[in-house]
Amino acid sequence: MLVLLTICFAAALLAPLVHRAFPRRAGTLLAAAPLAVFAWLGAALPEVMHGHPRVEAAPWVEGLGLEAAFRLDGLSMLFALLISGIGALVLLYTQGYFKNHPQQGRFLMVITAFMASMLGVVLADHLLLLFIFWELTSFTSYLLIGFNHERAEARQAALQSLLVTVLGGLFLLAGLILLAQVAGTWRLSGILGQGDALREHALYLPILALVCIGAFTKSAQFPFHFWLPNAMQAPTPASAYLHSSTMVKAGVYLLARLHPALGGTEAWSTLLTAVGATTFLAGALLALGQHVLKRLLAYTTVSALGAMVMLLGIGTTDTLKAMAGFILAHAFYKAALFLVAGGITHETGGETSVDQLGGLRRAMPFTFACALLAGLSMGGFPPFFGFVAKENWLHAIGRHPGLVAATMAGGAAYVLVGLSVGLKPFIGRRPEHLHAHEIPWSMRAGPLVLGLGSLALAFACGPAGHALIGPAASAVAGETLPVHLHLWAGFNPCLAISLATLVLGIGCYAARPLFGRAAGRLAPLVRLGPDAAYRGLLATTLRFAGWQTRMLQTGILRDYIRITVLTAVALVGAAFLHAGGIRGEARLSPLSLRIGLVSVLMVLATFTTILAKSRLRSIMSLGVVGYSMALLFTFHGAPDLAMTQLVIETLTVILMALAFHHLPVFKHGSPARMRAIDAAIAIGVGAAVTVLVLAALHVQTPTEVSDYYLDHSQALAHGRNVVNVIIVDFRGLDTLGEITVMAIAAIGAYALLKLRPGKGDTP
Amino acid sequence: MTLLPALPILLPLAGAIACMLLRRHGALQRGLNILFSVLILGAAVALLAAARDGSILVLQAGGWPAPFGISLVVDLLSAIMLVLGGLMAVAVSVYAWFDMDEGRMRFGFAPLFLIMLMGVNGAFVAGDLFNLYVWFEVLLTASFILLALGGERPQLEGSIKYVALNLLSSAMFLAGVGILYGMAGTLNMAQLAVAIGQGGQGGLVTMVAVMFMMGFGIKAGMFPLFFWLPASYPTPPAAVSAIFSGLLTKVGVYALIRVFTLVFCGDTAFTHLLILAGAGLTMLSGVLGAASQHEIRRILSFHIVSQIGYMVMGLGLFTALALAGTVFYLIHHIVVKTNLFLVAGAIHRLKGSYDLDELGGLYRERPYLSILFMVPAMSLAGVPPLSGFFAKLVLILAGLRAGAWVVVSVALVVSLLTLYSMTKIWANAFWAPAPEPAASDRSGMDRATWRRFLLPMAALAALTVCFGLFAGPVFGLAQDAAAQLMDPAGYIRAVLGGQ
Amino acid sequence: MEAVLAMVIGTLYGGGLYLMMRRNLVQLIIGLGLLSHGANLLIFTAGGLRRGGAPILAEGETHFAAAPSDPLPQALILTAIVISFAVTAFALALFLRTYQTTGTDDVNALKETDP
Amino acid sequence: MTSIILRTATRYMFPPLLVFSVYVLMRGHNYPGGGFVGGLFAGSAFVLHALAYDVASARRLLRLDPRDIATGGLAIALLSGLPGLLDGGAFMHGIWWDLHLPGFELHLGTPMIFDIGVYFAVFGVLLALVFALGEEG
Repeated sequence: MLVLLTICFAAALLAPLVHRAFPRRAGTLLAAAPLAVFAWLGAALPEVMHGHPRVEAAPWVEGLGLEAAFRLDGLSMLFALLISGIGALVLLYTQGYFKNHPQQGRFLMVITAFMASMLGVVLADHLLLLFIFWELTSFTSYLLIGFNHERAEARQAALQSLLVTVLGGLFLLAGLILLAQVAGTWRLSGILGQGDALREHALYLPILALVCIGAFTKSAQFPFHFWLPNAMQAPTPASAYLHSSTMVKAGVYLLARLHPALGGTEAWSTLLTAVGATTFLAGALLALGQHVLKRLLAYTTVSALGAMVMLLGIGTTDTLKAMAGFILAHAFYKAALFLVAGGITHETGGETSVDQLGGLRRAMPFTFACALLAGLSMGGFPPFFGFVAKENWLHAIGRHPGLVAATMAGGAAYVLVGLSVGLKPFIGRRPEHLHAHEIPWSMRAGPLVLGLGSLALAFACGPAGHALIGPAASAVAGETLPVHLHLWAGFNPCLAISLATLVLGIGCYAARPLFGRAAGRLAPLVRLGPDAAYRGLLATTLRFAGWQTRMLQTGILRDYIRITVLTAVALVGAAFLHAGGIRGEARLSPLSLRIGLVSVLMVLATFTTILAKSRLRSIMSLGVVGYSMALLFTFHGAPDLAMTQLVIETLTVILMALAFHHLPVFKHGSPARMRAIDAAIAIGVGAAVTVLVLAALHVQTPTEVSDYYLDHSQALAHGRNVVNVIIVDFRGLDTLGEITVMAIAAIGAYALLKLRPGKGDTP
Repeated sequence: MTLLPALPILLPLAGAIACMLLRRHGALQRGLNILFSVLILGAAVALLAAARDGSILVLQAGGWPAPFGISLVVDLLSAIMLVLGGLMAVAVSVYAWFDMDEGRMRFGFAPLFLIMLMGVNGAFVAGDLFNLYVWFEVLLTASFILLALGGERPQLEGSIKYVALNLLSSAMFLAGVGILYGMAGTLNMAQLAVAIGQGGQGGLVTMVAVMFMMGFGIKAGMFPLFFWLPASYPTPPAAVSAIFSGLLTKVGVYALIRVFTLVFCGDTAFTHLLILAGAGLTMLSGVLGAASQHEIRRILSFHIVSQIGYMVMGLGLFTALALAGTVFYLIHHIVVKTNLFLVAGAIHRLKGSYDLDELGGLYRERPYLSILFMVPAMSLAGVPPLSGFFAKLVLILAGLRAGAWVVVSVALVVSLLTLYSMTKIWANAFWAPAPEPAASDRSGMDRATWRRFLLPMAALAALTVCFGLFAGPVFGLAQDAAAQLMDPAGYIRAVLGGQ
Repeated sequence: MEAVLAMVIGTLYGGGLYLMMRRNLVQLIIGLGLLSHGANLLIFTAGGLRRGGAPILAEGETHFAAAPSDPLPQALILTAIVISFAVTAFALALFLRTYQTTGTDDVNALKETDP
Repeated sequence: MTSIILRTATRYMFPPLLVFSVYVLMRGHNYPGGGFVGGLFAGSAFVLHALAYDVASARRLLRLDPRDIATGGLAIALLSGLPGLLDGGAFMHGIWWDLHLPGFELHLGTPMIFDIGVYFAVFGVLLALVFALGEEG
């Protein structure tokens, strides 16, 4: 499986080159990659459907326990077949859809990369690996949604979907790490067997919540559903692929995958059923008022995803089977309808509104046929697979009145949308301005295969149930579940409900304009919706970011120094308190008059420097401080230091005088309050430093190192001036660094004064 | 081993001397700059090869035994940092070959660049605290001048803040060194570790530790000490920003790691908690700063701050895994950040601006440049399977294992905001149409030159991808380095020799 | 005696920082100068003030008769003095150049590079 | 007025200062002094000259660009670390030679050569700084 993924990613990388070499055949050529995967999966199907998953693993990052581990069981098989199969069709479709588009190569690259990532999600047997692919799908979908990047709406929608799904991804990551920690393994196959231990662990609820947030954002569950309709800014092939049949189902896949480990508790079923049912109904309701083709489809996708989560949440063996069946049915009809919608828009020169479409049956008979097949399947009309799935679903939820009512309401909306997209554009009178052609050959394979598939699966529902749905449901349930599907199950209450739903749906379809007007009236309410919350949150965050940055990064150096110094004082003070003061005996030498006098001189000179109003005075008093230092050095047996300090101080004064000669007198004063604050800070620093020095004096300095110098300077280093020997020999490396600093400081000062922007360059 | 550990210091010095003597020959200096960068990289690789098996290389300068002379010590962390420094030096010197103007070249860009590397490398190998101070001064002085070289007004303003705050940091560092010497009578870090490990000074050690935390924290750009960074990094030429962004703050982080794993690890409940808190605030504050900016290099500069938080977080958690995460993060970040600044420079070269409002249309016009931006940008944001993802993953993993919920939550939120700012640059400069369609190319380069100009960026981007795809060996290296750090006894034994 | 010197060091640090927080560039650099004096004196004091002679052997002797003052802090301070001289000189050039370019020595006016 | 006094003083001070700086350098290993102070004294001689006359005249007197002198000093210091390697020692390992010259014996070692490098580096740096600042305005 690693090989398959590598092939797909390689295909993605090569896509622009393939497109450059064969501009008209790129999609077809690239479709070879998913077709190979599809064929391989088909070959593995017999084994997998009998409960023998294919497993492989290779080490990747051993230090983290990350392995390239894959596992193909019934659930993965169902998803992988859809991803590779529909992927191939979408690539073919893209070739026609983006004919002569300059950036077709890039689109093919990204969508192929997406396909590979999605395959990775459903095949991964390692939590981290799964997460890696999961994030990759978010990222590639960002690029796909923003494909029409010169439109601001597309960029915003791309950003929105990215932020929402990645935010969820972060929750998911935390959840997965905790899950692995509790289970003691990263491998899914290992975790799934530990359901009981996991469910009783103290971290169960946090894990559940974190994982669910991740899955809900990805699968557009309420209240995170808003990004999906906005994501319709993506080109239609991407919408058909990502936003109907694959990526948005990743969340459902994940929850289903983890069902044996996390499912079956009260919390699980309450959370999933509630969120799923809300999403199901809200999506259906919101779909009613739409008139843009893709948005109609998008909202019903939201609704369908909700239904899947709801069925998963109920969690009986029957609902799990129903869910698996519904996933299959939905993938077929929804992808087909998206492709049809794309075809219509493409061939009518950009018309997207159902209300503006009509009478296209003559111009686009082929499209009409495909659309009708898929639309009827969506509506749940017999004899389509949508009907079979719906029957199965109704059977699974039994007699629960609330669920039945919800299903009927939702089902009616599906009828409306199915007919609106599958029927409405083709019948009736053609508006005069509307001109259309049939879609080109290259775009036909997708709608045809998927549309006919919706019909064919219904007649082959027995084998399909046996080979695909059963194994998938078994994997979700964690036990073997036989599935027997029938197109005709005889007269039973389910059939009656189903038919009633159809009637209701047709009624709704007839009353479609009514919904549109109602939606128009309710539009202001959208401002209270989660989409607005998202925008508000983003704006608030950015405002806060701006505020804190203005507060901190004021641009005024003095503020920076103040904050830095205050932090230092606070931290040293905290450490002092933490240490509980100073302990031990101070080693102090007796007072000496001359040193005392020099100290007083230094303090006085320092204050003169601080208070000086003129440059010259401050330079001079700084010089006095320096000369006093030299005196101190002399008193303490440091003639080298004293000499150096003396010369350096003189030279410093000369340099300062040379430089400040050009600067004006001090004219920028500060208000008294500011000066007081600064003085307080300065006193704090002075106190802190004093305390530090005093504290250091409480420790007896070991003299091993300096004794070594004193003892060996003459014998080993041939010098009697120990300080000089240290400088040029014992610690010569310091000196090497030091003269380097000097040399570059000189070069720097020189360059700074001589090199001016825009002037000549004579060094 | 009589010379090798000193080569990362001596080679740049030799190169700088050569460049200073040839200061009238701009072209020659450009070549020498690259040549010596390659040599430095070679020496670093040799050191890494020698240290890979876990042995610690020690050079006692002048042949004086430790702790009396100055020890140069190369453990795995040092070797890794040296190699990264060498790599960045090569990439940036090649970039500068194309981009640095003749005036700056003749007034010492090349020698200053090399001397800065000398200081950086010296800091990485110093086994002596005062020697570390000297190397800090070397790299700081060189960076002061590189920052101001050219004398444009923003450069000068940025330099003043940079100089003042970094000198303040040096004063704190120096005070810490003085007090530490007063307590322990030695400057050799290994012996300091022994002396302080024997205890007896208690609280004073913690106070000194805080002094070092401040000194290095300023240099690393931690909250709330990072002001100088966003004020100055966006001002000099692109090559200078790039090498700064890659290496300078990282020397601060390296120094923090060194002293807080070797010398100050007696009171971790206080010091390392402080570091951890600082890490969280640094991440958050930096990323918020970035989110509020509208100029590429400012965004990137604030992101340096934010990323420093991640690196320091590993040190604050102070477990083997967390330190491995820090090391991995360093490896990742140095490559990616340098690359982003180089790409920003290329954009500026092309469009004459760093301002997102004035940029646009690059995705349509320059697909290769787009990829070269996208790869490091997404790596920085932590998109798998690039290096940044693993770097963040390890730290988050370590944080969760250590039960540090708060800082892990912050790290997660910050990574989302990082993604936000990277997509902001992407959406505005690359995706959005150019505000004025006329100005297309100001680079003054023909196609072939432009391709060569992009070469260092492509190499660094490839490196990022490799660090992600082959994260196994890289992380293995980081783990070994972390294991060495967690066991200071090995370091002490290697330096002091079996005492 | 050390207690007195500790206070002198505190004064130098505090005074240096106070000057660095003023608005004139000249005061900024003079503050830096005080700060480096403070740091040097701190090393000198913390290293232990031994009231001995200079650590220089008289000609013909092989050992110090009485313990001289500690040579190592002296070497460190020598290095620090020279480094701070070089850095100060560079800073002078920088500030001079800034004044010439911006026409002001008011630190508060130098805020263009920040957001 | 002051300038005349200064010039006269400089004329008399200049040669002794230079000689004294070399003296301080050479005896630094055994007595107070050394490359730092020596270099500073030597530089001071030229600083004095620059103050008394002007920078241009001091530059003429020096002939070499002070940055080259500093670089040369740096090079000497760097090279002085290498002979120790030939001896099998570490970088900067000290090597000492006893030179028996007619008349007197010289005890010369690489650390002293290093100190000479320091002397020139400090000398050059000081002059580069003073000249650059002095030429402003």
